[in-house]
Amino acid sequence: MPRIGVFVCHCGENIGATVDCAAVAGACAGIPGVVVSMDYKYMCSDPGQNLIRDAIREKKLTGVVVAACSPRMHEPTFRRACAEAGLNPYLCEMANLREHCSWVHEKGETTTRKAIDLVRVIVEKVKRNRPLYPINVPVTKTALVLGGGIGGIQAALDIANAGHKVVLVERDPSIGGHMAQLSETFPTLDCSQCILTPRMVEVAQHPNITLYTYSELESVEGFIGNFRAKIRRKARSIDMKTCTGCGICMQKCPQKKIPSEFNAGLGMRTAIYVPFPQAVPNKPVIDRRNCTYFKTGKCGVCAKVCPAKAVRYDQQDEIVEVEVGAIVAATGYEVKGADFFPEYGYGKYPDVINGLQFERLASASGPTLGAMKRPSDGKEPETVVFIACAGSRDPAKGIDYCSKICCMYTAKHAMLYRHKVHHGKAYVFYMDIRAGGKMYEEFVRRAIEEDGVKYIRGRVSRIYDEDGKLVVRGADTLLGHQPIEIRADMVVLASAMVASPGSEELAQKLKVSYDPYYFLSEAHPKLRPVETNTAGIFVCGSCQAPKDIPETVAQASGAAAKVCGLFSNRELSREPVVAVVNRLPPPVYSTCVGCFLCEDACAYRAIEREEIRGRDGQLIRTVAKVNAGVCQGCGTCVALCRTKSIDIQGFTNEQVYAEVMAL
Amino acid sequence: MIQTRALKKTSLSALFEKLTAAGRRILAPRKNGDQIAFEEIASARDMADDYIQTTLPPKSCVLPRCETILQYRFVGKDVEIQDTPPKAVPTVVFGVRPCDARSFAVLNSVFTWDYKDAFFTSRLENLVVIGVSCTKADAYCFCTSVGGGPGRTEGSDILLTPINADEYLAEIITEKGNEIVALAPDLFGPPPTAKKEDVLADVPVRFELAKLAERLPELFYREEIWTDQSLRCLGCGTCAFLCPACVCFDIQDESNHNGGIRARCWDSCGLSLFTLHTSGHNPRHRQSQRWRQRVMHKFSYFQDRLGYIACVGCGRCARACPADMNLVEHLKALVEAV
Amino acid sequence: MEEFEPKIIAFVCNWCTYAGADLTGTSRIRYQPNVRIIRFPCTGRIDFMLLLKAFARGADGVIVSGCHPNDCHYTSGNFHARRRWILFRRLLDFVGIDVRRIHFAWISAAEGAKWAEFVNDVTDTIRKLGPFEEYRKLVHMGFDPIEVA
Amino acid sequence: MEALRKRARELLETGAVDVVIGYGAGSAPDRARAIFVRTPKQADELILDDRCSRNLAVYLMKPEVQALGRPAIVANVPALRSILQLAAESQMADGRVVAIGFNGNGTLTELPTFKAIEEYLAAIPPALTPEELARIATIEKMSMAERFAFWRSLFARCLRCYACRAACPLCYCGKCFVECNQPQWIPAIPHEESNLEWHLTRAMHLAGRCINCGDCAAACPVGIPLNVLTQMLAREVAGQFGLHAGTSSKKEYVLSTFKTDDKETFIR
Repeated sequence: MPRIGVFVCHCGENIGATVDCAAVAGACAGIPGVVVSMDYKYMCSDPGQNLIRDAIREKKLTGVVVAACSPRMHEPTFRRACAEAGLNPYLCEMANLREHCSWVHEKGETTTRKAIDLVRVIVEKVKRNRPLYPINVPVTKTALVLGGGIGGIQAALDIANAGHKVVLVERDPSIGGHMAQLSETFPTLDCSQCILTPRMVEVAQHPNITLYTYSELESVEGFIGNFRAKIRRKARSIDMKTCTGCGICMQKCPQKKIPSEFNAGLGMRTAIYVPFPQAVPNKPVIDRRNCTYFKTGKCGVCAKVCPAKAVRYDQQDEIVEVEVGAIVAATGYEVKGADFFPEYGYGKYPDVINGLQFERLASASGPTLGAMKRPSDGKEPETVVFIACAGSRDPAKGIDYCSKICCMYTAKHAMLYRHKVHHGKAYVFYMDIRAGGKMYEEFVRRAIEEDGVKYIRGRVSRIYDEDGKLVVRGADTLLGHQPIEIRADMVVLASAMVASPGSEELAQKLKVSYDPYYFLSEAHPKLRPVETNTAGIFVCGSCQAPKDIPETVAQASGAAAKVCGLFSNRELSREPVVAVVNRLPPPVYSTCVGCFLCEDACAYRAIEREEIRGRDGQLIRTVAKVNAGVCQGCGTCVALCRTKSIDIQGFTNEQVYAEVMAL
Repeated sequence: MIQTRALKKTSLSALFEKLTAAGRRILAPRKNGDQIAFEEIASARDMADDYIQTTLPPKSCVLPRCETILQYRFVGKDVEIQDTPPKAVPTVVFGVRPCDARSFAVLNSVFTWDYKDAFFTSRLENLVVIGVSCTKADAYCFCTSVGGGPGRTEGSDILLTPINADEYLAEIITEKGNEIVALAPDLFGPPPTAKKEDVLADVPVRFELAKLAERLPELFYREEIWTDQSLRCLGCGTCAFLCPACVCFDIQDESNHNGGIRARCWDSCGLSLFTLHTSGHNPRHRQSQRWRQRVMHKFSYFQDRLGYIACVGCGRCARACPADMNLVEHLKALVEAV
Repeated sequence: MEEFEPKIIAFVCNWCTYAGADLTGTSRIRYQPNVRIIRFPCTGRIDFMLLLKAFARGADGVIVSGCHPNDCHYTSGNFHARRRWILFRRLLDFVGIDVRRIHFAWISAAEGAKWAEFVNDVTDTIRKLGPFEEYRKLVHMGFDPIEVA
Repeated sequence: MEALRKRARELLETGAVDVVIGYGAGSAPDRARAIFVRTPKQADELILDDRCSRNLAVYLMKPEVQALGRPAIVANVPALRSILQLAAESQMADGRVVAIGFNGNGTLTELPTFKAIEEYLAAIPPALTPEELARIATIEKMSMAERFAFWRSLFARCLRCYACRAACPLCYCGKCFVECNQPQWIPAIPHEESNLEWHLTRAMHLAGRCINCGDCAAACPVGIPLNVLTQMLAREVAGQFGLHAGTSSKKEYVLSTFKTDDKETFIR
C-alpha cells in the first residue's frame, strides 16, 4: 500500500490568496494512500523543505506530492529535498497550483475544487511512480571534427590542446577551407594566408590530431560519448608515405587546362595537383575525372617521373572506422554560382565575377599574383561596380536571409581595388550597410571617406554588354529612384552564402535537424548555439548560419569547450526519463512482437534489435530494445506500440492512465 | 403427465398480450439483417418466422454475457462492498428449438452442482420456455446424435409443433407450462388429430455417442489426432460464444477511484488466454490441447461428473466457424480412429 | 437552473504548451477554470486511447496541444502526433463521435496569451454543446449493476 | 486445379517445402477450408475454385503451422499482400515462403521471393472497390447522430470473442492491447463503452496495415461489418499520405513516418 505525503504550498499570497490551501490539504488527506497532508506558507523555504524531509522519515513515505508552483520551477528543489531524506527523488512530483490555477483563476470554490483535482491527479500518478536512477554511459574521449576550414581547425586545435584526441576530416585534398582563398581580411586587412597557414601546420603536426584529408563521412552510429563513425578515404592515387611532395609530377602532367577550384576558376591546374602551395598535407592528388590515364588508360607520365615511385593508379577508396565521443560539424558554406544570376550575366560575361573570385584576383598568391587584371582580357579595369546582396535578402531568389559578411567584404574589395588602381572608380550598390562589429563601421567609413568608394543605395536590375563595357543599370533610392547607369569594366557580385553541398545528407547522417536552407540547426538559438538536438553533436561556423571569421572562430572554441566539458567526465549521467521495452521471465521473454515499426518513429535511432536466445543458444525471438544512452524520452514509440510493450519511465502507461482516470 | 392442446398461430398475439399483462417479459426471435436474436418484443408480428436456428442461443436468459455480481465503493479510505442481489425478471422465452431447450438442464447441472448459484437459479426459476419443434434442419444439425430430437420436449415448459399451416400442436409439459395456459385458457383448443412425427424434420444420427464416450479416455493421448484436427482452428472462440451449453466464465473487475464492480463474463477454453498463468506459463499453450479440452470436456468429463453431455447438437459452432471446424465430422473421426 | 460547466481534460507536452500555460500564469492572464492539464513529455507520447479514456471518465471535451511544427523539443514527435490525430479524428467522426469535442492546437512556450484564449474558446464551445450525453448513454460500468444479454 | 496439385506434389517430393497450405473441400458444398498438405498423396485434396476466398496467410503466423516446417501457400491477392505486410513488419524472412498466387481466371504464378510478389502485385491496384467506397459513403452521408446510432447498435452486439482478431493475418501480437491489465486500458467486461474502445483501437492499429481481406468481418459471429472501419482508414491513408499496406516488403508505416507538410485543417 502506498504511503503518500501531500504538501500544499501557499506560496505566500500567490496561491493562498486564491486557493483555500487548508481545504486542499484536508480533501487530499481523504484520498486512499495519503498518510500525511498539510499546507504551509512557503514549501520551498528551509522550514518548508524540512516539513517534507521530516514527514518522509517519520511517516515512511513512499511518495511525495508538492502542490505548489510549476514543476519547471522547483521540481529539482523538492526532488533534492526528498533525496536528502532518503527517498528516491523520482518518487516526488509536483502539482501545479500556481501557474495553472491560482494565477489564472478567480478566488473561489471552483478554483479550490480545481486545485484539489490537480493534486488528486498527481497523487494517483505518484502512487505508480517507481524509483529511478540516473543513467550512466561511458565517454570515448576522442572528438570527430568534420571540415578543415578555420572553424574545424580552431575546434580541433582547442580540443587537442586540452589533451584529447581529435580526428579531423576534410573533403578536399587540403585543409584550409575558404579562408585560405581570401586575400586580406576585414577590418584589419591582414593577409589571410599569413594568419591561417601556421594553424594548418599546427594541425598537421599535432600529436593529438589524426588528419584525414580527401575524406568524407560515410555513416555514424551510436550516441553521445559512444559514436562509431565510418570515414571514406577517397583514393588519392598517391602513396602518402613515400611521396616527398617534390612536385615533379605536377610539372610534367600534360593535362594543364583544368580550372583550379582554389582559384575559383580563374586559374588552371594540372590533373595531378596540390591545390595551393601552402596546402596541408602538401602532397598531390590525382583528379581522376580529368586525368588522361584514368580516362583513356594511356599516359602514366606522373608515375614515370616520380622519383619516389609514389603514384598508385590502383589505389581504392578505404573505409576507416573511428570511435568518438563527440562530433563537431564545421562543414562551412558555398557561394551561389553562375545559374543564379541570369540578369547579371554571371557566367555569360567573364568580367562579372563573384566575391570569392575577386579575392583570388586580389591575392598575392592568386592567378595574377595580386595584380588587378580582369579575367576577359587581362586589362586593368578602370571602373568596377560591386553589387551587395546579390541573391541574399531576396525572397524572389528563395533566399530570405542576410549573408552577413558581404557588406564588409564588399567594402574591403572596393578598398583593395582602390589601393591597387589609384585612378580607378569603385561603385557599390547596396541595400543597407550592416557593419555591426568591432571596427567594422569604421572600416566602411574609411572605404567611403578615405578611399573614395562611391556607395549607391539601390538595386541593380540588369547588366548587359555594350561596346565592350558592362552597362550596370539600377536606381538610386536615395535620389528618389533616379535611374542610374554605370559603364563598368568589371562587376563583382557579393553573391549569397549558402549551405555547402551535401549539407542535407550530412544532417541526415548525423540525425541533426536543419532549416529550410539546409543550414544545421542549433539546439536553441540563444542559449545553446553550438549544441544540436542530438546530444554529443555540435556545430560551429557557417554550416549553422552565415558568419565571418571571428564569429566562426569564437563558435569553434565554444564547441570545443562543450566537447572538453563532455570529456571531463568519465561517464555521462542522464535523466532516466527514457523508454524501456519490457522483459519478462520465460516463456514470454517480452511482449514485444518485433514488428519494429517503432524504429522509424524514433528521431534518435534509439531502438535496437536484441536477439533473445535460449540456454542452448538457439534464437527464440528478436525484440526491440531501447538504447538508454540515445533515447531522449519523447515517448513517441510508446504511443505507437500496439502491444504496449514499450513504456517510458516517469510517464508510464500506468501513470498517465491513472491520471486520466482520477479526473 | 403431458397434456396436448391446439394453439392457433393467429392466437399468438393474444397470448403475448396476456403474458405481458401478467407482468412477463417476452423474448422471441427477431430478424435483424442476417442475424436472428432473442429480443424483447412487443407483438408477435415482430417475430422471425422462417429460420432453422437463432444466431445466438437463448443461454443469456439464464447466463448473461456479463453480469455484475458485486460492487464496491471507496468510502473515505475504506472499501464498502455491496452484494448485488439477483434481480430476475419473470420472462417467457418463445421459439426455443428443442435442442436449445435441452441446454438449460446442462447449464443447471453446473450452477447447482456443489454450490447453488443464486444469479443463475433465480433466472431459471423465473423463466418459462416455450419451445417450437423443428420442421426443417440443415446439414449442421445433429441433435439426434447427442440424445435429442427435433420434437423433444425436455427443457421446454410448453412445446409447440407447427402441425399445419394454421395451428400448433401444444404440449404442456410442466407446471410452469400449465400456469401459462391458465393465463389464457380459451386460446388453447382440443388437441388436433395430425401426428407430430409426420411434420418433424429428419435429422440423421451421425455417430455413436456411447462409443465416443468409451473411446475418449484412450484417445486423449493420441496427440497427432488432436493436432491434425485443430491445425486450421484459429482459436477464435466463436464456437463457445455461440454454444448453448458452454458454461465457462471469467471473473473481471472494473474500477475507478470511486469504486468498482466485479462481473461474470463468458469465456472460452478455446482461447489461449483461458489457462494462461500469471507467470507466463500456459499449460494449454497449443491449440491442439485446447481443442482436445473442448471435446473431452463436453463429451467425457462433463458426463462423468454431472451426467450430461455438454452438447445439444444445435450445430451453431460449425455453422459459424470461420475455419470450418465441423464438430460432428471430428467426433465421427474420433469414433472411427484406428 | 445552474449553467452547465463542462469537464475538459487537456493533454499537453512539457516543453511547449505546459510551459506556455506556465507563462499564462506568470503573465496573470485569467481564463475559465474548467480545464485540467495532464503533462506529457511530448505530443508524440499521447496515446489516442487516452482520449477515449477521458470520455469514458466523463469528459465533455478534450484538448491536445504541443509544440508548433519544426519546434518539437524532440524534433519530430509532433509530426508523428499530427498523423495520428488526422486518422483518429477521422475515425471518431466516422463512428459518429462529435469531433467538436476534441480540440488541437500548437501552443509554444511563448504563447501564454494564446493558451488562455484557446482554453476560453474551447470551454465556450463545449459549454454550448452541452454534456456529452451520447457517450455517457453507452452502457458502461456504473454503480447500477450491469447486465449484457 | 490439376496444375496446382501437380506442383504441390513436386514441391513436397523434392523437399522444397514441408507443407502446402491450401484449400480443401469444406463441410458444405459452398464451403472451402484450409488444409495442410504434408505428403505428395494428400495433394489430391487441394481444390481451387470460387469457394477459395479466405486469406490463408493467417496460418503463416500460427505457431502450430510454423512447426510443420517450410511452407508453400496457395495465396489469393489479400494473402500475397499479407505476406508483404508481414515482411515489412519483420515477421517473415525472404525466401522462406513459396507463395502460389492465383487470381480469378485460375492462372497460377509461383512467387518464391518478396520481390516476385511485389512485381506480381504491381499490376493489381490496391484501391478499394467502388462497392466498398460506396458503402463507406453511405455511412458518411448519415448525420452524426445516425452514424453514432448505427455503430452503437452494431458494437452492442459484440461478444468480444475476438474472432475478428483471430482471423486477421496482421493480428499476430503475442499479447493484444486488450489483454493488458496494467493498466486495464479496455475493460474486459463487454459493455457498449468497452466494445467501442476495442473496435476503435483495433481499427487504429490496423490503419496503414490492413490489407483488406475482409476476413475479420467474415469471422464475426454477430455480423459486425468491422472491415468498413479499416477500409475507411485505408482510404484516408492512401488519399492523404499516399501509402498502401501490403504493396512492399519495405517498411513504410503511416504512423511511424511523417512529412513536415502533412495537411490537416483542425489544429489551431
